[in-house]
Amino acid sequence: MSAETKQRPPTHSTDTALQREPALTIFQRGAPGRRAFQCPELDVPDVPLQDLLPVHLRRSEPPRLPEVSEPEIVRHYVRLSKRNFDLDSGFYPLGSCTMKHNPRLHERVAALPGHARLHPLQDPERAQGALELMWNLERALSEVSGLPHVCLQPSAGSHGELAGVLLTRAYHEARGETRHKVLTPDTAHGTNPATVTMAGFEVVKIATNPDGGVDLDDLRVKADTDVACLMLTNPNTLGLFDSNIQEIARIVHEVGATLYYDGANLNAVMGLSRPGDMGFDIVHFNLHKSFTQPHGGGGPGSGPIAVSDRIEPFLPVPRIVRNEGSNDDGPRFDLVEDWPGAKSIGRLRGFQGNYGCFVRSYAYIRSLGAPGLKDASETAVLNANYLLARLRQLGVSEHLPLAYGELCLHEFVLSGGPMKRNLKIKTLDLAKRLLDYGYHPPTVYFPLLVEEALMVEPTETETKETLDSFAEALAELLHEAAEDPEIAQNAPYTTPVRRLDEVGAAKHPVIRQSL
Amino acid sequence: MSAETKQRPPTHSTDTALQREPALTIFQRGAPGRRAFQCPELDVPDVPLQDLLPVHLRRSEPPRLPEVSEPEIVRHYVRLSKRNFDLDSGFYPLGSCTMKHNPRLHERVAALPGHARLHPLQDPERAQGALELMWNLERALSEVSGLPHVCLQPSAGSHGELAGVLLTRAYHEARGETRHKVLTPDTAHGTNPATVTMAGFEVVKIATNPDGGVDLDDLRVKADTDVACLMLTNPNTLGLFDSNIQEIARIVHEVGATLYYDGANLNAVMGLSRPGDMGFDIVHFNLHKSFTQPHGGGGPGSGPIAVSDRIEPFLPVPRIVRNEGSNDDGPRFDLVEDWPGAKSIGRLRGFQGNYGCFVRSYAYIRSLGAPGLKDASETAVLNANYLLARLRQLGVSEHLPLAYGELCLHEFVLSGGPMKRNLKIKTLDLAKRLLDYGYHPPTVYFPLLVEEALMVEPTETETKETLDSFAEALAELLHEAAEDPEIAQNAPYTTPVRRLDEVGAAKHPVIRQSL
Amino acid sequence: MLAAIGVSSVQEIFDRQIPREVRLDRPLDLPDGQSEQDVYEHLRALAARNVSAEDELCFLGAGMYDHYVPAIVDMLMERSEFLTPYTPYQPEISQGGLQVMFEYQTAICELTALPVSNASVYEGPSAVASAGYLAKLHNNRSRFVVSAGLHPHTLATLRTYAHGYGIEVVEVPLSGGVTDPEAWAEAIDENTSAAIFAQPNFYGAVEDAAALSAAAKAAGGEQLVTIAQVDPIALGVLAPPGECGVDVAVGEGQSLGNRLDFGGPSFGFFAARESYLRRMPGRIAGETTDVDGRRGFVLTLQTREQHIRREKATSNICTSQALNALAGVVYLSWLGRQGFVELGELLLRRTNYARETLCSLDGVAALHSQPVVREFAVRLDADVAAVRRRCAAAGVNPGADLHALTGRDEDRGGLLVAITERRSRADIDQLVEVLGQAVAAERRGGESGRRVEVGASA
Amino acid sequence: MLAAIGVSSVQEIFDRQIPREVRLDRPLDLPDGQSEQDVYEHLRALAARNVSAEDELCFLGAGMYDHYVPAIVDMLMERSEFLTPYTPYQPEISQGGLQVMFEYQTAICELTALPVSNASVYEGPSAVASAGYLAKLHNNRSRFVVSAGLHPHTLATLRTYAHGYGIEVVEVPLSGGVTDPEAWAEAIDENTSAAIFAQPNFYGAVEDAAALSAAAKAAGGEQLVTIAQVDPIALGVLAPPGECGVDVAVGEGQSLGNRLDFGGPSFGFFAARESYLRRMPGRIAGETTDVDGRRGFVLTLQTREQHIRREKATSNICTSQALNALAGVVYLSWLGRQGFVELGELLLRRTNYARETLCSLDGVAALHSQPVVREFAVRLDADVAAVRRRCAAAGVNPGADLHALTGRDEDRGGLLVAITERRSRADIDQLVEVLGQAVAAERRGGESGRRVEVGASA
Ligand SMILES: Cc1ncc(COP(=O)(O)O)c(C=O)c1O
Ligand SMILES: Cc1ncc(COP(=O)(O)O)c(C=O)c1O
Repeated sequence: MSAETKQRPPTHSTDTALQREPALTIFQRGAPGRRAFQCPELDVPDVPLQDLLPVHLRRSEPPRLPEVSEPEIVRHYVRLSKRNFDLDSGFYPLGSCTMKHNPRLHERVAALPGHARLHPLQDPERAQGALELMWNLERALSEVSGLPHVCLQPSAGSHGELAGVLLTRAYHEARGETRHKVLTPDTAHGTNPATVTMAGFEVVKIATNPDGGVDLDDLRVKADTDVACLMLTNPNTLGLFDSNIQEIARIVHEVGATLYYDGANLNAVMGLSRPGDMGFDIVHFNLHKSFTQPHGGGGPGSGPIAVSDRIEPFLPVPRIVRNEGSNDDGPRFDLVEDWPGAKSIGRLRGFQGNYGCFVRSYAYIRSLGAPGLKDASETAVLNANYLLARLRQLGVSEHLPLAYGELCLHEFVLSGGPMKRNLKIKTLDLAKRLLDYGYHPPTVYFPLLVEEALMVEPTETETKETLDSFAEALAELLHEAAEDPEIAQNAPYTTPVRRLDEVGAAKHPVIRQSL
Repeated sequence: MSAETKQRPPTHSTDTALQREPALTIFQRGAPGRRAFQCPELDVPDVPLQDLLPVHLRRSEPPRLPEVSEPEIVRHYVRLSKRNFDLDSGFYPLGSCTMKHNPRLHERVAALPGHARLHPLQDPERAQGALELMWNLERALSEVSGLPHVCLQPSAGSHGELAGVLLTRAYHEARGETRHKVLTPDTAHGTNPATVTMAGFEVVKIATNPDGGVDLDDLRVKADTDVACLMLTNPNTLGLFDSNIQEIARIVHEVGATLYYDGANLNAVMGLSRPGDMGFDIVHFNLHKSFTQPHGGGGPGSGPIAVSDRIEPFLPVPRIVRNEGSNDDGPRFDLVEDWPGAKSIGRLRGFQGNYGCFVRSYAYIRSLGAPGLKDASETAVLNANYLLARLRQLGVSEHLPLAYGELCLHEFVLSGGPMKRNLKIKTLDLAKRLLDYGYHPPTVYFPLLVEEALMVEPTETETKETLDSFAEALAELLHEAAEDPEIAQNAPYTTPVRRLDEVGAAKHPVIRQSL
Repeated sequence: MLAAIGVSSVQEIFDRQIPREVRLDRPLDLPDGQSEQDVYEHLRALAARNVSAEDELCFLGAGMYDHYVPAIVDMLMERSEFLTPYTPYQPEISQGGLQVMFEYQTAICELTALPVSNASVYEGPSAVASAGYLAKLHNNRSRFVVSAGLHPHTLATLRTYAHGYGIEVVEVPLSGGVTDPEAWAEAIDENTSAAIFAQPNFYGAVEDAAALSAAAKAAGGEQLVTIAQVDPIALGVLAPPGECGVDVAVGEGQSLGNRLDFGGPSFGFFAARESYLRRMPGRIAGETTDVDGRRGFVLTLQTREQHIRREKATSNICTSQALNALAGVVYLSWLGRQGFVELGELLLRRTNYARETLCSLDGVAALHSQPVVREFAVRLDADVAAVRRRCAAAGVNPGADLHALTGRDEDRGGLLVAITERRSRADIDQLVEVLGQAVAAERRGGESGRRVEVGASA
Repeated sequence: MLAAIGVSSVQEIFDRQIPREVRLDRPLDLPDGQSEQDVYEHLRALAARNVSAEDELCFLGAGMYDHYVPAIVDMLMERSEFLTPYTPYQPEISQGGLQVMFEYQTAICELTALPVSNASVYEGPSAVASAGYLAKLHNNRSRFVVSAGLHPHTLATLRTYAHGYGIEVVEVPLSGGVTDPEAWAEAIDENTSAAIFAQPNFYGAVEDAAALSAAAKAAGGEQLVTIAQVDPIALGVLAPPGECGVDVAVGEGQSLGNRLDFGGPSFGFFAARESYLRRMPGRIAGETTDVDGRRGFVLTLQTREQHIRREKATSNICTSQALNALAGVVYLSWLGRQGFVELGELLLRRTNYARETLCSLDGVAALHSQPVVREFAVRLDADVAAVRRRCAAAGVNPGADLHALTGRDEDRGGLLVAITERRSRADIDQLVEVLGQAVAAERRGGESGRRVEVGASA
């Protein structure tokens, strides 16, 4: 039933140790003069500070940082960590986020001083290992996406999107065109339209057809020569593959626009189907999703992009090049700001991108290899469809029907509409009650076009046992709600804090510790 | 009140998530064929096994080890870890165990491949860093103990004790004497008498005087020429320094016996008083106490010994020697099995001892230095006396008086006798109820001569705030007991499991998972 | 499992959803999978072909610095509970991460003396570009006036972004190592959306932040947004931007407990005056209470964000740098109130010692005489690339080649030298010796680097 | 705080308790304290002066082996909840550690096919000495008969302990690489407390454990205790001691997920037949239930232990190797049921490949022809020390010098070569090449090792 037990979790506030523990910040601990840091000795002349820095440029008061000992810091943050739910502790079927297991080997290799203490401005000839790693990763991502050119620089998915749309702008401008519109389906993730605006374009929404795909008629109407790009996720945020993808590509290309692939859902199709083969011009990857860079509670991430030949001239700088070395002494790698035909959009950030993430995702790709990546996607899709089937068997879909389609790929979206009407609990209530059952809830209220959406992505690294208990927990939760909807309406009961006043928080923002 | 809050913890079983989680072992998880390990490829000829190993020597059935994936292993043990209380999460005043903070720097340096992947049989000339570290540690321990010769080999305190008593045997035998008795005070830790027996001697108990020290008259009576050694802890397990130590040494040496120092309480006197100066011949250290090697839930530890000149010839092998190198190329270190005058007792274990612990404790000594070590002991003693004073102020000592003396050194022992009589709760009940308050209880029922003993050692790395809240928690707990002793008698309520049936466990031992 | 689904094979699931024509009919052209130990050996071999700050005496800085990262930072970052969760969408089970954000925001506000901070952005240069976007949303003006003292990566990134959201970027030159005050006032007018400078600037020089801000407001009016890219470590000794009339202070957080990692991941910090709160990019953690009155934390002011506001969002950022920001606040707690200042003062003194001793060498001159805190620029009377090669052969990386980074003619011969607390006086003296010999050898007209090596190993 | 205590200074607290004469009236003669970064640099410099298995191709074994330790082992050992608690004296808040012990005991029982295991002892050799003490307590006889095939450190440790508890140790020689069956039967009689051998023995040879046990019981009667020191990794392919008539199986656990650490900490395992349960040394975790009926674990059968039984305890052990035993059970779970056997078979094949190819060299001969699993002994027709030096110069540590370890004349020229899964065929081939050239050079009468290096780098 609940994550590890067969009993129902409590239906009252249990006043656990974590609930009783007041949330004191590190600034509320310690005492004046206490410290952890011992400053290295002053081994140079003790010149008076004012001789080095005029007083008017000087800081007058030390910042009120904590005054705490190392044991206090460790205890504070170790205790704090226990107030987090995490992937290593339980099932985390957060749709669209691909919460797959993060192998610890990746942390070990990323921590090797040769990677971790390498300065980003080290001369390329003395950073050959890093550049070769990046080159190999570029080649692997190119092969997975089916697009020839890769840039690893973007810091996350939405940064990759920005790169992609700016590339589209540069592409059109190079052809002497100024286009103003970018199309996004109403299933699109919020970063898509936000990116479009940031890149100076206007968002035009495309409707979704009854099968959950792009409404071709609406697309045909809106796809005119003022359209710079269509941004698509495929499989889309409904977990469905748009089988009209080739026709879509035709329409978009016909008006001279580019086709952008939001790669957040790549985990469904690695080694099985490639955006490049579908007709996409630009792809972004989320290394922190499909390629298991740990998510860190909100980053770091990494959002490399892959592009077709016609987009390549505009890629951000610097780029990695591989020079065939003179016979025996292997290839040499370099970073360049210019190349034949280059019309780069410039930089998106400092240095070469989130190398630490590259190391982890490259280790992942080397561990799995070609068969392993394909197997990962197949298992991810198998797990999603199995869980969906289990929910049907257990009658859950009576209250939470699949929003679109019959099968799904790596994730699926249920509609809580019937549940809301029949059982009087909202998807939010269901999510909060799931916390008591020991699970991280699926993504809720996204995509927007699904009423009371519940978006479930189990990933390939979960076991059948886990999927079964999760399905049973959902079923049990609905029985519970049928008996007494208030249980879910007032949930959670067992978490370190219970439902929080988000409205109040936004009305009178308190965003730092008062000191 | 309780560790982090000002409220009383619950007085009923709260049915927390951890309590609901059934204790499944790793053997009860997974599924046939599942695995984490990918075997490196067979790159040598695939010779039939029976050609290499006759069938009658072969294993017929694979052991029934778990069949689990890496994600399952990680989740299993991460969840399991949450069922432990630990020093990084809370106050751990376990008397006689010196639960001081374990700086994380020590884990970092111990993990350096040059230390962690060094083979114990590496040629000394290619392990100079390790041997120099061990040499430096020997010198530092010699200086702290005030005894000239050190051997790092023993694996823990009791192993050091065994070394010490065997050294005593060898010392007497070398003088053509066979002695049969070893004296231990009734305050001694259990490992002392157990060691005596294992080393082939007979234990003779020495009484404790009203001040908590050795009863000199009893000692004089029992100290005859059949006595090989007196084993003493100073400060002793009552946290008291035996001010007669010089007279004790005189008596013991007069009959030709050796004086052994159980160093478990060294944290009280580092840089302040030295066993060697008190007249001890042999000392053992607990690196996992005074020198902060993390305790690991029951080891690893390390129990080096320091000895006087007359004991030196008998030290275990191998020993580290330092040879002054030819002028510029510094000193050279070596391991030897023989040296001038050597009559070694031989080996106590394989290789050179728990080097990984040496690295940590050496890093600790380098971090603190001479002033830091002294400061550590002074603060440990200050904290213990402050906590004792706070308990007096809060009236706790009315029910839990100090067993002996007025002040204490690094720890103190209270007697729960009055509490048991006045409030009807035993020291055990108090300890169990403390669990609900979020603390690890002090050591209970040791030393044996104190009725309902409660042995408290706060250590130097705890803050005044922590000591204050602990004192308040104890006071509150006694008020609670005064109102209703059953609360403590039935405690704990909030722990992952509640009181366990230890008698049943011993009567029908189940010591492995049935498969 | 297949039976439950009602298919005969996993293939069937795909066949029924993905058209044949767009299916990949061959295996990916990638190496096979490897065992854990083989992958470890491969990644270790790659690492061995990098010369890291562990392998040489490194004076490289120019945006990222080889500070000592205390062991507790690694230990805490590696805890599953911090390493593996997603963004805290369910606050009830994410109080750990949310409180860390709240603490981090507090620390950044203290450092910058500004009242509001978000929970991190990607990194330094893009933080400036995001600050520019904030300015555009705020006053909808058409031009950014930027100091040439900004990091070249910042200038490049800002141009890339600004071209997207349609803002012109005008660069103001330096004079005497700092932003030219006249040119600065000149360039700014009522069409100027933001005036942007770096503190200290790319050449290590401390700018008169208060004067630059005041001049900008005077010329551009109150609606103009003053933006400073600040080095957080320098704030141990420098007047905080909040006290210098700066509206938005952003910067690279790597120095605060994050590894070099060949450039990332680290974090960017973003602090501002109250009035910009609702235009901030990224996550912001806020304090609130739960139904039982317990103190708790949530992601707040989300109406700024893409998942709510979509095309009207103040930024497109979603995944940010939470784990790196955790490292930042743990590091700052480790340094502590006094330690943070002590560190700044140590760097100030060591850096000035290094500049003095280096500039006493023949063929080495200060590129400017402005105050410096932790980094400084010198001009070599020799080919910088050749000199750097000689130093490298002696195990010393003397710093960054200025011209290679800025491409500015006036930077030819320029070397940017950074000092951290890991570089002792002895290390600095070794740099002086090795660099001195390298420059001398080059000026003698470049015979072999052998003498340099001998010198170094002495 | 002083006020509360009622003293004027900390000094006073000491003055009132410790007599002047035994107070230290000077500072300790030790270096001053250092900052974290300085201590790190110092320890790193020391590490850099060790040639570890990361730095050379290492074929050393002889009791400890360079196996790959999976990353999850480090990650779990470093978790505060496992790293920092004391021995689980309060079971209600120590279920994690106690269950780990229970799982560990289960795994050891499976490996050894014996019904009971404790929660770990210090390490291998002292585990044998403790097993000997168990035998003494069990039958109170006067002599141990031990095979010369035991590790020399085991023999030495056993002698040290046995001298203490007063038992004579008689050594039985090997013949043809394994314990001489006649001499073995000869040596054992009704005064023999225990008959002790190693599987595989120190020379890598697989003993006929069943025959040795049967012979021992036949000669010494049922009261005699048969003790085997077994290599746990070899049990992937070898018949487990429990199926060979062994009463007590002990051994060194380092191979199971523990680092080399220059010899420790690791753990010793200790498994036995049911009848010895109440004479086992060390901690034992047992299953039970709590007052509400939940499954739980406790330290059980504590009446064996020193803190209860004091001078009557079955052992003096207190702190043991809990964290290392955790590494052991995590490692075994990672290998898994099939993987454990696959690993054993891989080692068996690679080891035999190595022995064959090495023995095909001129001047290299097998020291015995018995079956070997993961280690084997050869005799060099050259000075072993000199050959090892040459190999070292070529980046290869070819294995241990047998004579240096045993001091036995018949071991002169002996080299003990260990193979782990980290030593690929290519590595073995490199060993063969380097060793071959070293032996050749020495037999030619020792000119410089240069040719060896060339060979190696080819
Ligand atoms: C479909 C989709 N697109 C884009 C993104 C944005 O990716 P990132 O968070 O890495 O910026 C996400 C992440 O939630 C996503 O799910
Ligand atoms: C006073 C005393 N002596 C000896 C020991 C035994 O030390 P170890 O556990 O390291 O064997 C202890 C540990 O509890 C102790 O407290």
